[in-house]
Amino acid sequence: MNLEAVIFYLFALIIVASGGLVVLSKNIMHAAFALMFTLFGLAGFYAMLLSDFLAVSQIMIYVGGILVLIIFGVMLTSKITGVELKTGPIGKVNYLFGAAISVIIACGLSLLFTNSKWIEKPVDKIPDSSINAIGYSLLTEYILVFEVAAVLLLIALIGAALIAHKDQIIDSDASSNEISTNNDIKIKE
Amino acid sequence: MEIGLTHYLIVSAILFAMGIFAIITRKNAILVLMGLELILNAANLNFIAFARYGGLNVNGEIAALFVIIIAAAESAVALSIILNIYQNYHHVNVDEVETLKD
Amino acid sequence: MINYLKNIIKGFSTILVGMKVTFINLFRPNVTVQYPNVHPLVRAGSDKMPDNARNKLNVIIPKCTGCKSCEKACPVNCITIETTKVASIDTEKPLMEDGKKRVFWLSQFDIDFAKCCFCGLCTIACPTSAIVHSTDFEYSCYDRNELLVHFSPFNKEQVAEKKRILAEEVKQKAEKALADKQAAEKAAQEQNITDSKIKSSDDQTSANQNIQNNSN
Amino acid sequence: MENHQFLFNFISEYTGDILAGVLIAIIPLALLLVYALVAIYGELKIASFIQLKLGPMRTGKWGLLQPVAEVFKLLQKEDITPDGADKPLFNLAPFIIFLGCYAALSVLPLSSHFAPSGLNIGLFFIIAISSLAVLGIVMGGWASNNKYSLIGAMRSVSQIISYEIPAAMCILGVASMAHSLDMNVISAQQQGGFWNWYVLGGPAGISKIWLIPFTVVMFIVYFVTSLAETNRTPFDVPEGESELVAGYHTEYSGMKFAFFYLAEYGNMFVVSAIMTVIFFGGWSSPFGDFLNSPIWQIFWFIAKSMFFVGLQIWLRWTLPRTRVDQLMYLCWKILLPLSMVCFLAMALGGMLY
Repeated sequence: MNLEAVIFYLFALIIVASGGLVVLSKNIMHAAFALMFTLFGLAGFYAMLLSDFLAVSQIMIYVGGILVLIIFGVMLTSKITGVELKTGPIGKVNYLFGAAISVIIACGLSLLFTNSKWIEKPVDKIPDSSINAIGYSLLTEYILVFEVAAVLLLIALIGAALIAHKDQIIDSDASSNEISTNNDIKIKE
Repeated sequence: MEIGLTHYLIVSAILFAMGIFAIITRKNAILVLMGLELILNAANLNFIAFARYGGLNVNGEIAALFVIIIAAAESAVALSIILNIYQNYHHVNVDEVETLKD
Repeated sequence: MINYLKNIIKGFSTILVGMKVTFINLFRPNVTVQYPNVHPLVRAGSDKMPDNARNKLNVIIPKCTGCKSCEKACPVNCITIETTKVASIDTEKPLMEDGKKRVFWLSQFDIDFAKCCFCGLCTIACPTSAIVHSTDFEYSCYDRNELLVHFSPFNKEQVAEKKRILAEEVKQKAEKALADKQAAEKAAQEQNITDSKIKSSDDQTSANQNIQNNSN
Repeated sequence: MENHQFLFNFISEYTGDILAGVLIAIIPLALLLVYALVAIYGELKIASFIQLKLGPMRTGKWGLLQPVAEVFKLLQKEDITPDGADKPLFNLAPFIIFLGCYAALSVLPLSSHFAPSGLNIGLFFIIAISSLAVLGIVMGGWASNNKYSLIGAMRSVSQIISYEIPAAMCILGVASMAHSLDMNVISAQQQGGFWNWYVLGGPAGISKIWLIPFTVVMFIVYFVTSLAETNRTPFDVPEGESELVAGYHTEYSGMKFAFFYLAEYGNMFVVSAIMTVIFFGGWSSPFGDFLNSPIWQIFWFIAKSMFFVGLQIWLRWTLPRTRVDQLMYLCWKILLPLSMVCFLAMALGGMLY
């Protein structure tokens, strides 16, 4: 039992406990904030696996970006104050079904992982930082993927703005009629 | 006991199973999205564990980086869809959303 | 585009102007007066106070006769007066301001400004205008007891001394009166002997006595 | 029994490591606490001097004990959790915010020989970890069960996320010139007098003179951004007391409020320290080798950072509060294009030199 093991089990405990909270919590807000601890635990794992750049990216993108987005989503889709934020599972049968499937998957994957003979090549020399290597290969070997990812992000940005836009750009007749009648009523009032 | 590849892989398996569980059982679309994030993170953990122990080196890390990028794009689009659903149905329960168009 | 850049430069330069103003203010002497500790040299408007302003009361002791009219007039009983008679054997021969002989020492003249309601009734009641409103309107202090102001010019020892002198005089007077009385009795006895001799002067003496009584 | 044995073995084996870790962790905390006392006092005094007042004078000589008195006041206040609040989140939020500030402090190189954690991607780490404050703010604002808190939190989050982009641009510009994200390395590059500071184009001799306008503009952009990221005036819209009582920490009292307070001042120090490192030479002396020993470097670092904290305080008492739409206009239409232009120039400089 060395220091690394202790830290590993600490992070594993954080990940599993908070992940369980995400999955089982009835309050969506609690689930969202539990997800934060899961992501932090994973960042800790990445740092232990000597990829510090990924660890910090995890914190930056997941915690600072996606999680905030999710929390805003929660706030926008539930009327925030005065309304129950609780949500239940779909049904008891479904609950049992899901539990069974996930237990089977967990056990199966674990068995698979423990029984496989992985080619294990521990890194002999601990690199100073993985950031130089990542930057180099991103702009040489993976330049196409890099550009595609950039375009993907742009498309996602535009698409998200378009989908969530309140006034639909392509109006059907019915909806436009509805809007106009609403306006009329407002004016009359 | 020395911490090796298998330990990380088992944690990732547990995370993956939890994500599946959330996707199957939860009613709220945002919680389903959170389950999806868990699954993506499990995959990421695998990539990085292999990068460290399996000789995947930088390639593993770059794959993980792209997974993170795609997760960001995916969650943005998914949330905008969820917002749209909310505007039409005034709830985001995935089992009650039955029609694609009014 | 040019407007946009102009706008940015204007915004930035105006911020710099504002910062200059505050920076100069940073080194200007401050105007705060730490009030209860340091009194401002010119109290705001203390010399321009209206004549009938009701501020802190002031007692002009040389004018006060010790008649206690103000104590009686005060609706909230904030004035406490105690007087001691001036003994005739006292070496100090105090005079009032107008030159009359003082009858009473003011051994205690306290006004409790915590109670005072500034109605001004005491100033009306005072026959000699000894109690007046001053132009001082500051009362702040750290202890409520500081609001109890003693106007009497004597401290406790002096009051005790004056009382002792008075008591001495009273004693002397009493002795003198006793002696007078004894002398009068003696004289009366002597007179009784001669009473029968002078019967005709009786009416006259009684008339004299009457006059004396009246004059007393 | 076995557990005790294990714990004993573990602790005896790693006593040195654990002790060293704790000691090194305590240094930034002590720095933060002492700094907070100084900054609170400085804020009170500068505020009142600018308004031609005296400021605190009664507690101790010239009111020097005022911040200590405030700490004790906050410590003994009742710790209220409002009815209907989400208790776990409400209690957790101040600590999350404080954690973000404290973790950012851990990578600041105080001197060439001492940084609590010499991370080689320090700048990136600071940008990332400061997003923790966003979550803490949402958590606190939402859990308070108060509409003002919630609106304040939403405003604050939208503001911080928006301003993170120009801030990241500024940091990237300097990183592309320094070819490094290690704060210690960036500081070391700027040694040898103030002429080598990145605000004056970096260590590239006389030929870099065309770069100076861009770097100066970049510095100004970063300074404005840092004001917005720490919710300081003129960008303290989330706390605008005329509209929102006190924003996201309306419902907090006592020790938890003290944590918010501490985190606000700590964040001021962190952004000032980043400014010091990326534009003003970090721990390096402004006069070449003069007074450039490791102990003096700590002095230079803290002096430069405190100068920017003072500048923030000075600006706070100069400008009125902006409107929300002005805030967003400034970020997206002015700071972002400016920072992008400057970033291009600085990237070119990084390629040339």
